[in-house]
Amino acid sequence: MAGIFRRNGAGDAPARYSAPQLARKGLTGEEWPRVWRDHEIKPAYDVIIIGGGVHGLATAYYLATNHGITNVAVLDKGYLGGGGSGRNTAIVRSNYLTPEGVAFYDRSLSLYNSMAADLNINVMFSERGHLTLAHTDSALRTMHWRAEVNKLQGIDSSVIDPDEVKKLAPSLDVSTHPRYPILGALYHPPGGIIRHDAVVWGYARGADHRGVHLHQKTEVLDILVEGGDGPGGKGAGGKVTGVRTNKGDISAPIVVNCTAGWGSLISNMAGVKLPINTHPLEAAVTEPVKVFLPTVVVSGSLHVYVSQTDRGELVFGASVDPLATYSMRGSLSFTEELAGHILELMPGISKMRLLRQWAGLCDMTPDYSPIMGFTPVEGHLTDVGWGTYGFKAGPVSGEQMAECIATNTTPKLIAPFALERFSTGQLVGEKGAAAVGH
Amino acid sequence: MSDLTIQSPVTRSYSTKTDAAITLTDETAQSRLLFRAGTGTPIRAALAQSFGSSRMSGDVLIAGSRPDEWLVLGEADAVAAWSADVPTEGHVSLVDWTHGRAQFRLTGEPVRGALEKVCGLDWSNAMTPDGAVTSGSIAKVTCDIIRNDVDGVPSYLILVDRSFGQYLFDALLDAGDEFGITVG
Amino acid sequence: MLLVPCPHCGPRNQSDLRLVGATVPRPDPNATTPEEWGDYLYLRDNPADWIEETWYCRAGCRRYFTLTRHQGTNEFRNPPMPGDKVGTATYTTISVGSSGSQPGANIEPHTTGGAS
Amino acid sequence: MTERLQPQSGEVIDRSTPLPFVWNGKECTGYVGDTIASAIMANGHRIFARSMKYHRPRGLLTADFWDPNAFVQVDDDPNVRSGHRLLEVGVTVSPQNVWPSLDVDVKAANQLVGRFLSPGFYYKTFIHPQKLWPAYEKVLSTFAPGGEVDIETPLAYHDKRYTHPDVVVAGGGPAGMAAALAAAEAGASVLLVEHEHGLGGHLRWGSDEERAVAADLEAKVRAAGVEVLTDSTVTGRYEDNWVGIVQRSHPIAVERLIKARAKTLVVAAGLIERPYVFAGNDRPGVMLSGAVRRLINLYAVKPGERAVVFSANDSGDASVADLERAGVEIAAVVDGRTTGNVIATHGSQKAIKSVELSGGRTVEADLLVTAVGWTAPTSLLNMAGDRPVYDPAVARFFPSGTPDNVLVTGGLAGDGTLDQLIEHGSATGSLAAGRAVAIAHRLQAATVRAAAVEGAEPDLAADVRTPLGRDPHPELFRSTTHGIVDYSEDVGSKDLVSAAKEGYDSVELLKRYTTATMGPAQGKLETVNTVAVLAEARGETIAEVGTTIWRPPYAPITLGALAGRIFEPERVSSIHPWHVANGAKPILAGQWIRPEHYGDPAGEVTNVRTNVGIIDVTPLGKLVLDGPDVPKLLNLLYTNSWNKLDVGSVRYGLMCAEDGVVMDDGVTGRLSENRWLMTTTSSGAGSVWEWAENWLQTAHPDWEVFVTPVTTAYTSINVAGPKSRELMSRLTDIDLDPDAFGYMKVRTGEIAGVDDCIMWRIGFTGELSYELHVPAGYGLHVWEALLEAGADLGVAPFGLEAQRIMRIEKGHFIVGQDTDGLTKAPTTGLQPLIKLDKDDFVGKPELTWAMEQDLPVLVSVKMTDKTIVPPEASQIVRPGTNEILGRITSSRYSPTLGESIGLAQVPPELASAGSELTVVLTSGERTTAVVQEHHAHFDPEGARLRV
Repeated sequence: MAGIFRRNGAGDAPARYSAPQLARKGLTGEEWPRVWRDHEIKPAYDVIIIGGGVHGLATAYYLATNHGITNVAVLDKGYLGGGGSGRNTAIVRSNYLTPEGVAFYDRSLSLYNSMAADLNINVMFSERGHLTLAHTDSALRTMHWRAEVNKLQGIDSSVIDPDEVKKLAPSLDVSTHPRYPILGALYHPPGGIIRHDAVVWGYARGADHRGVHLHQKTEVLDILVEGGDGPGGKGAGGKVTGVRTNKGDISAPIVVNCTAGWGSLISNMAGVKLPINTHPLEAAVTEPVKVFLPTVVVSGSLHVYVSQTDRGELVFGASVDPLATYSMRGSLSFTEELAGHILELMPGISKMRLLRQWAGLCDMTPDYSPIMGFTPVEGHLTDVGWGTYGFKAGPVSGEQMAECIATNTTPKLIAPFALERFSTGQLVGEKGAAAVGH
Repeated sequence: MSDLTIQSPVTRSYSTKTDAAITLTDETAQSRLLFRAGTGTPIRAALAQSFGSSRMSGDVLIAGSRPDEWLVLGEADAVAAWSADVPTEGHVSLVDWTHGRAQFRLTGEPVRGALEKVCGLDWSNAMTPDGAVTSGSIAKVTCDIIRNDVDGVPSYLILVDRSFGQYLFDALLDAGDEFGITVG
Repeated sequence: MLLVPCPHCGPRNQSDLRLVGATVPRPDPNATTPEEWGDYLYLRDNPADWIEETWYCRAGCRRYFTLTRHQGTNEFRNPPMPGDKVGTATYTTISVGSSGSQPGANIEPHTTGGAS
Repeated sequence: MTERLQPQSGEVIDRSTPLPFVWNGKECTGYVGDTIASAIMANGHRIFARSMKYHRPRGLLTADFWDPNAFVQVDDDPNVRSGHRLLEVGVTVSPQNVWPSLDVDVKAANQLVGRFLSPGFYYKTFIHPQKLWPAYEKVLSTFAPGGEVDIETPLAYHDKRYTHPDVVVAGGGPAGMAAALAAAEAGASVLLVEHEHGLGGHLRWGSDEERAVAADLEAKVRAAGVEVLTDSTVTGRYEDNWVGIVQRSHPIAVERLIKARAKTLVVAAGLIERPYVFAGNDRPGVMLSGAVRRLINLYAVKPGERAVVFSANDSGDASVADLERAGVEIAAVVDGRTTGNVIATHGSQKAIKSVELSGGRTVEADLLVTAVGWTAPTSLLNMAGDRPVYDPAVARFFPSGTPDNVLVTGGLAGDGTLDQLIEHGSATGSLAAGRAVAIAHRLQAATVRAAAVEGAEPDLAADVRTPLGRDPHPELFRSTTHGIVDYSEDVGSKDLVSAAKEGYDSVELLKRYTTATMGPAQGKLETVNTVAVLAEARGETIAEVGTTIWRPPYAPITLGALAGRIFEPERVSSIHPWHVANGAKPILAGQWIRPEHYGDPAGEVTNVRTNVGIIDVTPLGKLVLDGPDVPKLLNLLYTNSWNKLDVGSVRYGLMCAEDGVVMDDGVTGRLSENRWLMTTTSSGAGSVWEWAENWLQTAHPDWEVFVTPVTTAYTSINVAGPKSRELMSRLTDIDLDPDAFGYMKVRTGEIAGVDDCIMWRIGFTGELSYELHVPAGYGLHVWEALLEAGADLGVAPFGLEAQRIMRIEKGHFIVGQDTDGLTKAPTTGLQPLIKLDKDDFVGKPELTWAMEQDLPVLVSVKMTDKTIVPPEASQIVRPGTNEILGRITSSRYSPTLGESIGLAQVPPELASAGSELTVVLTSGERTTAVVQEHHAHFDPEGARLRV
């Protein structure tokens, strides 16, 4: 199949980012070249990727880099990284509950680890350790479960006691607190945070310079399918021929859905119905203060996770809003619950001020695991249904989806996430530990 | 069992003041009956109270607490007397709710202010007039609430799962503190 | 805090209710196929549009009922508050409770999905 | 030099009450009524902070809440807006972001390398060698701006309030006050919220006449019964006019969050003065006209000695008059409405020495006042769905459309004379009150408990207001030079231009790349200039570029205020006081506080196995089911059959969801023909109730069943052990003879003098046992009676831990521990309880298929090494590999058997008795376990239960 793919004209060599370059440009006042370029939309591409977030851009990047497939367009209805990629809380980790999840996210973490060098951009990966607190016996049991599964997969993960928790995060109240005592925590040293926007820009820049076309403000209105058994020739048995956009029709034999928040609506355009409900996930950030919280802290029972950026802001997240909706308005109750819960954990920070709140959309599947790979419509592939885990999975998803497209076979790492599992009952067990999965 | 008294879930002791604007009374020792009745059952006529409202019938208070549910409250003898001859034919369920619920009464002019600290319902006279019956979350626990003014002074009966009794009692005292509250 | 028009209690804060989910008919349990049953368990319409869904008035009347909500704007048909949503003429179209209809008259029996 | 002026006619300071305080280590004195900033200025200090990136000295710019340069630490309170916070006696105020001091700042060396700190410089460096990034990161994080949090800060009293006013007015300037007054006069309940410490808006620092108008309005507002909150901010407008207000002035709470369900919201937030971009615009001594007017008129502070004023509007002109009156020499007035312009300031880092004007003129001055226009703070309108539109003729954004329950007045709506503003505000208040009437009518009519409403619903009042005009204003954003755009983030116009050229050329990308508008002022000062610079770089208009959407909150809120009282309900049984008095170790189970043990769980087990023990199991979920159709309901909810359960008998049931996954289990007894008592797991009590109601109400509304939760109506006590019959016989007249009251039977009667008790013969422990359900008001009495009556039998309480051990000894599983979110019923080994011949039950199709599948199997195991107890969740692997096959779900050391036992989920091929399992311990070492023939390790025949 790789034979059908063509190369776009390769771009100019990208400007290298380095301290000497920075110094030279600083002294000479010379400008940096554009990070990515604007192109006319071609009438046809080999692969069209819908969604210019980390998943879509990584898929394009790895298609070009690993498989030499460059006649690729990434379409985004807004700007690059404007969806979930720019709205998440930038936490990465690999201490999942299931072997499938662990193997997958571990690969993602290793790609994040080498990303700065691979993409020649400092993505500020801060490997600062990740603590998941347990307040009840059963939560502690789940932490043990995760730790044991992780260890068998070679992941650095263990359950630690409250004294060790206190050493790692002194602001936590580990006293025999009456309501939510900290009984222990799952400690995952390789977890951390990363500059999420830089990841997007890095992939965009890398893809652009390998010839991929990035088209912003290009909204897909329909996916064109022929020969299917549904209305308009769409649906199972059909074959993708291209997309209709607000800027006209574009032909392509392969159309990949890499969207979040609109994942089910996009695949519906091809006649593929997905088991997805869309829920907002809210996040918030405080004003900056001097750095005092060195690790990422998560509490499943209290539905909160928090980390402090190098700029000194605390970044908070919670679990998804139970109301299925596409509305991204922030809610007051989210910030109230969040503050109440964070002060249970860290009563000393009551004078910090919440600065801004926002929401993103999460496509939730019944087992909190993604839907990846082929669909009943030939040429329509999905990389959707990421729920709250999408950002963490960006690099590996791109790598695996690229392989899936280029080889026309499902790579082993993503085989558990096939759409068919919902009719065969082979759900992935990640839901068990996913009350708050950050 | 005549020498037994119903133990209250409120087991801490509190000092009382005489000049407080709000009085919180523990009425758990009263009797409570819960009726549920299908459409067309004769007891509906006997209860004769629509959802959301209440009335005194002799010495008992009859409240329409859900679309198909009624509460009858009062001193044990009065409740027993009232219920002695109600018709229970048809699809009817009668559960003695005396032990299932703690019952508190908040009385005083500023009670609305205290309730507004712990409950998101609208306590204005238009939305919650005397006699109104509703349920809602007070300090994050679901309660049945009946407005039952005493001599023109705003007064609310609050019924909660017995096991939350102490917790809710403390939350109500805390809410009333800024207005002056005492345990009656 | 969305105001949800409970047909029995009246408009209530969203936190007093629980969204059960989109209303899906239950297949005949003795004649269904794994595919059909899988669809019943997992497949939901997820439009950015009007959707029929079941709510449970947890802190109020404890009734389950069906409401129609717009998943894009969170507007309910039978809006409890006029004019909240921009660009939609919501106020004059439908009224709640004031036209002689009994509370609860618009409830339809239905079957719920497998979520618990 | 700045200094305190002679008394000013409108000053808000009380000179009779001096307040000593410390600023930057120096003793100072201010007055009651001073803001911290005005007091610092009055003590002769002009430098408040150093900038985030370049560490340049900064002075006051706006002298109000939004001042980006005036963040200070006040005792343990970081990031205090000194331009807003009132001075309190004895506080220690410190500058932030300075090291080692405000005067000597080592990090200011960053200025020297400023040309290399281009936007996004972080992204372009520290890439190689990658191993060093953590070290770089450590250094960079010491540059984090902001104050310091003392993590030992005690949690102060915070609380919240809900309110349901007819009208909330956000903003207490002339238009806001007029709106509040008109609404109140129309009969509405009104909450007027003002961000500043007093009502009046810009009139507060205006002329005597203006202040007289404000005072008159305020008096009327208060007389009309409007609830006025000052030093309070409407922080957000959420769906259905849910309005968040933070009240900083409450007498007993540090900050109070008010949640108002406003029938209508009037937004009268006024305008925020916009800074001007030019070289040296961040040098101390550059101030906005509003800042100098506040300092002079409210606080009697002289802001400088010799001023240049760059004025393009009335505010600038008025500042000239104020400065003259304050004795500040006016070196030049430059008119921005004609061709005048400011090019740059010159001087030292810490002060202006001269101002370079257009036309090549340079004027000596220590103060430059700019008045170049306004930002419309449309945050609340954004939150209501409005997308404001830019009007180039007026150089600001205007609302384009709000919902009917949100109205706009004052400067956000347009311009006018004071009379016109008041008139518009007044009309807005009347309209808001009129609409509130219609909305209230609808709410009241729809609410079942509400008082009856008369008449038809009124129409929503039409908007017949005369719109405010728009005064032309020149578009002044940037001079011919480059300067700072975002003071908090230290982002200059040059940075924005180069970022846009690099490709970050949409507002959102630019914002993220440069961090412009991301700082503490959240764009209140910077947004319009950012957009203007981008528009210039792109060669487009501001309208074409658009603006960013302001997100809540309007002003930052402390976490303490958002949390309020932290309500975390907890529940206890009637016996709880006894548990506390008798040394029970508490354990949290959901919302319940329960005894885990009373000191010696193994001893408690032994006592149950040899004598008799009692356990408080009140949290066990209990539902009364009434009606002729109860068997139908049970048949639907449980997998087994309920057609033939006699009155007086109980039966165990397994409950699954529609996907066949186990969701609950419990025992249900038939008390009489039509009354049943169902028990659920403790954690399932609420959800099983809602589950049953769901099926009854939606699928089978014709079934005659009422479900009533009675979990805490009864105190539940399990009396277990070989001597339990003897004990019970001393307290009840119920015939306990095994023939009369056998295993799995239920009786009702009197226990310890308490009527209407329910007693059934079942138990989790495997011993002869009676589960008592006693009316809860007598629960403690019965508990104490049991202890007293059984003293000679060795009766003792036991806790959850002993029960856990005994249930593992008996091989009983716990839903949610031995099962998980994917465990289908056949895994539990209870296939005989899955009656596929029933017409229907929840999950039937799924379980029909599951019976044919190779599912994991729950088995009982013994460790080969009797002393090793593998932690619960230890993994079972294929020998010699890391391939996970299953896990130990429960494990304990059995004091009864003297060995380590457990339950495990294993694949079918390892489920037969005698199979050896390889178990990985936490240490990584491996041990083995052997699958047992029976689930029960102890008394597999159940003889002890049935005696």
